[in-house]
Amino acid sequence: MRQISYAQALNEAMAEEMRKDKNVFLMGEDVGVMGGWLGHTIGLYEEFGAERVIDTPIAESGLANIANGMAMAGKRPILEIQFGDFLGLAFDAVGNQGPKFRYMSGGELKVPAVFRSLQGGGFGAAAQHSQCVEAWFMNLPGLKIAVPTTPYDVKGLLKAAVRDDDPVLFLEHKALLGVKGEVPEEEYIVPLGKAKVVKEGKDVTIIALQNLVYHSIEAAKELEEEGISVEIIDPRTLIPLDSQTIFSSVKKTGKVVIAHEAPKRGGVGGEISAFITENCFESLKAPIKRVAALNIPIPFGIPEKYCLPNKDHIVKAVKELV
Amino acid sequence: MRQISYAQALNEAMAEEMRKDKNVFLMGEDVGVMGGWLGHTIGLYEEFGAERVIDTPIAESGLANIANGMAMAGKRPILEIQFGDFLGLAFDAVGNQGPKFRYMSGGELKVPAVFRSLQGGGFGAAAQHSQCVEAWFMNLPGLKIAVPTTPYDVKGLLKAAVRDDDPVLFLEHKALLGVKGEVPEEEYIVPLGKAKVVKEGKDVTIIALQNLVYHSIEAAKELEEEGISVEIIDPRTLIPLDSQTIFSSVKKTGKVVIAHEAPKRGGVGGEISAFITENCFESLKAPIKRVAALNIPIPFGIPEKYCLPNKDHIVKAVKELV
Amino acid sequence: MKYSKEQLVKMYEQLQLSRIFEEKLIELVAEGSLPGFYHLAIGQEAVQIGAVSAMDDDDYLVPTHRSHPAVVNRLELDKFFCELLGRYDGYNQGKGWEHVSSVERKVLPASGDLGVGAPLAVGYAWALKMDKKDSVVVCLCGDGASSEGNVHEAMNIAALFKLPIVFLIENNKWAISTPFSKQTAVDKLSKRAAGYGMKGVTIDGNDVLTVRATMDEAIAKARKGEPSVVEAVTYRWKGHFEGDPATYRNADDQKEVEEAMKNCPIKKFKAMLLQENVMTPEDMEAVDKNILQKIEDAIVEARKSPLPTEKQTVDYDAVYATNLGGDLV
Amino acid sequence: MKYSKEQLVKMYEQLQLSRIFEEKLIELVAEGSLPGFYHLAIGQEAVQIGAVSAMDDDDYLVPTHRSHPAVVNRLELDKFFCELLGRYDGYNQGKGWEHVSSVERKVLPASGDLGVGAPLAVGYAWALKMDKKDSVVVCLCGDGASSEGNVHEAMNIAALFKLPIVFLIENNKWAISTPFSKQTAVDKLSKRAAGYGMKGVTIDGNDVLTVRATMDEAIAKARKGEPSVVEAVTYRWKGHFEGDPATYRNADDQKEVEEAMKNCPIKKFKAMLLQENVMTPEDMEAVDKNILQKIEDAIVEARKSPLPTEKQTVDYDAVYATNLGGDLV
Ligand SMILES: Cc1ncc(C[n+]2csc(CCOP(=O)(O)OP(=O)(O)O)c2C)c(N)n1
Ligand SMILES: Cc1ncc(C[n+]2csc(CCOP(=O)(O)OP(=O)(O)O)c2C)c(N)n1
Ligand SMILES: [Mg+2]
Ligand SMILES: [Mg+2]
Repeated sequence: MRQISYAQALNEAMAEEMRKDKNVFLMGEDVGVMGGWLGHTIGLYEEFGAERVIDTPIAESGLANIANGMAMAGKRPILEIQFGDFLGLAFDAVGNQGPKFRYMSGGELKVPAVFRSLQGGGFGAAAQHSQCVEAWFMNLPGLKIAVPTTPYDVKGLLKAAVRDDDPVLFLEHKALLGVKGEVPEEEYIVPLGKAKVVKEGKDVTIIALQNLVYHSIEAAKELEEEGISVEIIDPRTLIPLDSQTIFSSVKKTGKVVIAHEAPKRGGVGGEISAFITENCFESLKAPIKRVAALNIPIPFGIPEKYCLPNKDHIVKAVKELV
Repeated sequence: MRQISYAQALNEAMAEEMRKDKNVFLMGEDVGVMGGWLGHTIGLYEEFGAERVIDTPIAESGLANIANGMAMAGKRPILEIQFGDFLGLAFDAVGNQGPKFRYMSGGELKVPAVFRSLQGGGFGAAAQHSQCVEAWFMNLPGLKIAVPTTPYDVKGLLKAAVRDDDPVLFLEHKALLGVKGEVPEEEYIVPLGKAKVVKEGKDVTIIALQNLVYHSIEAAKELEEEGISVEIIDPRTLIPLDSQTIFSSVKKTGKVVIAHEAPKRGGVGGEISAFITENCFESLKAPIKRVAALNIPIPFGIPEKYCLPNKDHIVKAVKELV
Repeated sequence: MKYSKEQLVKMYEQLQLSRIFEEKLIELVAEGSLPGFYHLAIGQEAVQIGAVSAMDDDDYLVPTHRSHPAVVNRLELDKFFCELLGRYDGYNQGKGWEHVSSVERKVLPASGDLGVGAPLAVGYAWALKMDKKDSVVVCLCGDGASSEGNVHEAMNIAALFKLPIVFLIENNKWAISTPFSKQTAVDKLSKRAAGYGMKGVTIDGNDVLTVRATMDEAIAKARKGEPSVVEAVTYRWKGHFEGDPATYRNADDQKEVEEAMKNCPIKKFKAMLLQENVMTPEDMEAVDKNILQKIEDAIVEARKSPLPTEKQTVDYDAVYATNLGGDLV
Repeated sequence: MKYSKEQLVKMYEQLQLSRIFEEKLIELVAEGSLPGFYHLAIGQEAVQIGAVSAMDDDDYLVPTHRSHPAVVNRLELDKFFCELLGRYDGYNQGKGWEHVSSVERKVLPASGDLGVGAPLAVGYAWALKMDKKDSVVVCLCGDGASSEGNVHEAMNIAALFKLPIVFLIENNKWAISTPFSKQTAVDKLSKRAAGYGMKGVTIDGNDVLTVRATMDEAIAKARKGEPSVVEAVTYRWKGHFEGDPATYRNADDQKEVEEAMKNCPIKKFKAMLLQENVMTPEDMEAVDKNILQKIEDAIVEARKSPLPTEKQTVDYDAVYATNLGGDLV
């Protein structure tokens, strides 16, 4: 099968959905003429024009509320927030407005907006340009959250998100933009709410998000050499969370490591761990470990590595369990 | 000892700290002439004047950033955000700016600002005026979070927060304003980071926040009649979290219920549960249960009760464990 | 006179519906029938009636928390009462309350957060423009709320993209306990408009015909892609919500209140209608009686509707339009 | 001439320090020594030098991401280079980078989020006023960032509370790929000021003496509690950051760039200084040489400093001022 990058897959998803449905369009800072600040929207402006690939002023909160308003009116806007970190400015709009309109209208309104953003570290870009922010939005009913890992998934999930009638926070990881993977030419979607078993195994379950999936694959190789068989699960979406797939793996292995790049305290690892304990307690043979960033702001430059989790942390956590 | 209300205790804490340190002052919407929209700041304007009890325009984000700037300049502002829900508008300022300046300055700057807000349900005030929002801010390094339950604690913790040199998010529960309790005349503080054993017991540990502490006390009475002995712990602050007190209770009982008013998914119950599992796995005799709001926006009016947790839910959860 | 007899009578009816409706709310609050907070616009009716009477049926309204006059004139009375009483047969199954909305009636929801309405309205207006619809959005906004960053971002973008929207700032001189003088140093909020390259005007919000004429023009311009800001100056007679004793108002403020009450927009309009022989006192009485009757009937009707049950409340189809199952853990 | 020879020479030095410093950054980026992104103000120096030369030592600067000219003239060169190189002996232990700050030097931090600097600066100015200090805060802000809600909220509050602050909007006509015409429909950003009851002026930002004179006056007024907005119009010669090929600029834009480069603020100022016999070519050469030498020395010095170790990075005392122990779980 052809191999394309995460960035290309993302781009294709938007292009295909825009071709298919004239109500779909893209807006955000520098998404148009420039083709995105990391080149990930290149070609869309040329194909769809300034009315459907809209360069906006710098106004995250206003724009996210605008997207809600557009969606309410029947449009399916994809709003790009340039860095995940800036979602803090749009927190109310993304978390507290869009997701509540439907319920507060007694089910009359719907808000099919997608809030895309590039999150994560790996560029040494310091505390306000490097964060993974999914956990900020986990306690807000009405929202859905996707955290795609592979080119295949980013394409399929984004298409699903665009077609979904609810607001979806769609967090891409910027360190993955260049990663290549198999993506079919044919149309497909990846439904929201279905986890992926990245690799089967029997001794320990690793539930990993985004670039920690890649670290986990490396860790698994190393562990396998020592005879430890690891199963890796990528939830792909956090709301809804595919508890079936997670629970059945936990029931098999009885041992769990959860790995994400956001800080450990308050990260989604807590929710996933609690959920497993609540539902699979009898199967657990060891404490659930979390591998995550330290609870400090992300340092600038090279020292970033002292803060963020990597393969070695995963290997260590797994070894502590077996 | 004299009994005063939560609102009065809160008020006294501010008055005392303002008398003690001229750098302390209060600002926010309607905190001055009106004495707070729920009367909780009455008398402060009269005593300290318009320069230290400042009625502001309606601008949560700007104000929270302003408080950061003031704090950096050596002031100790207490900024009131009228409803906890509106902290979404100030999310960036409270979570992503104030807490990071110190680290990003290499330890040169400090930001001793207190962001006070009244959160929670009980008034039937619907999805955007009733939320408990502590979990929104749990994944942000550099911030401290207090969630006082009693008149004694709200006073002692607020005084500690004002004297703390870091930004503190101080979330009062509005349904507790009228609750009375013992508060000494003499000066005292309640240090951040020390949980309180509300009630000792031996069969099950309930870790509860704010008004769920009161529900837990009621539940404990009922359970005691059936011979179930319950220990209740109020963490009082979430960052730092007093793991010692929690862990030693868990080691004693081996059974845990965590209760908070915010929605279950993504609530701080997840973090606390994961933390316990990680550290006290050997002691756990049963799954950790979470009692919390449903994952729906809070309904308007009377039906609010179908969404929020109460004593009965706690009783039920405990019984499932023993 | 610029307006036909029919139009003038209509405005009278709309003003009186607003006033009588809110007076009824006061009664209902007093007797304990209404849960929650009710923010009355008594004394400010000319602003919103000037606006709604200028709007086409296909134009959209974005209200605030103090928009009964506009909203009650766009909605069906009984379904609106149901909503305020939290009943399941309300426009929003009793879940909307003061945040009531109705797509059919082109009333969009009032967010619980001040200032949010402005960008929401801009988004809606933008969608209308994309669809080449001829509709305009009229976005209400308080003087206090105009300090919010969202309003700035919204106005700038509306002007930049030439969207069909009118920002109607209802300056009632108060934001809860905070007088206008403590909200901003500018004398006229309409001056903000120039900072975005839009037109802005400040008008007497207690004269319904002035508001109407201004809104006629602003809406017509908006329809052609020229958004603008209209600041209508009025006064909040009562407390922030019904039941607020407004003790934060000092003696000078009280004098202002009295002045404002003398300057009642409805009284003024009535006098004009009588003087110009548009209506007789008997006509008016008949209108008023009819309105009161309708309101009372609607309340009786609304009271028959049940509160939402637990099942209707915990309804994931009302939370998610694409319900992917479970409680979306 | 309004300014003394000494003052004029100082401005020349400041302009040249800015230019030569940034040219050195280009070299360092090219050779791969500098991590991260560097936003150059080459061609815009007159704006910030006009401002910093007008500031007292006790006045505070709130920079943005494109503020090397202002910042390099307030900081010690070697400690600044350390910071940009991410070394532990930098102003902020290498943790600040382009967000460098120094309380001693009265340079406040530039947030990673656009627009945040405005309310931060307002808060600082308010604290200064409370303490009855005589200092003023000069808050830099880009044309693009001025669309942010935080800027609106900040300006309104500054004007309302009569705070000692000048908002200096550096309009370089671009925000990354977005030209000014796509950010707002207003022609002059200074028109925003009137919406808050403040004074606002738009000036030629390529003429350092115009900026200086305007800032002299604005700062003097701010010191008396009259905040204002100064928009200085200039042009961004280069890409958004060093290395950005700026392919989003079309042929017309390129022409604008060329025009702007012809209109170099330093060249202009030099010509004036020569013509008015303030400096000779030899004087200038000596100044330039001296600056270059200092920069090179500073780089050598900075390179001797180590990167932060793991322990220095994971330092909870640098996270919390009241460190309550552990990792504050
Ligand atoms: C973001 C936000 N901040 C604060 C509030 C609380 N609040 C509700 S109404 C109000 C005053 C609004 O004043 P104004 O905009 O002038 O409208 P008015 O009440 O005068 O109609 C305030 C502060 C809110 N609902 N949302
Ligand atoms: C809140 C926020 N949104 C977006 C960005 C990304 N960003 C960095 S600089 C920039 C353009 C800023 O333009 P302007 O304010 O004109 O400053 P200039 O770069 O021209 O100096 C953008 C969009 C950011 N840092 N913060
Ligand atoms: Mg008002
Ligand atoms: Mg610019």
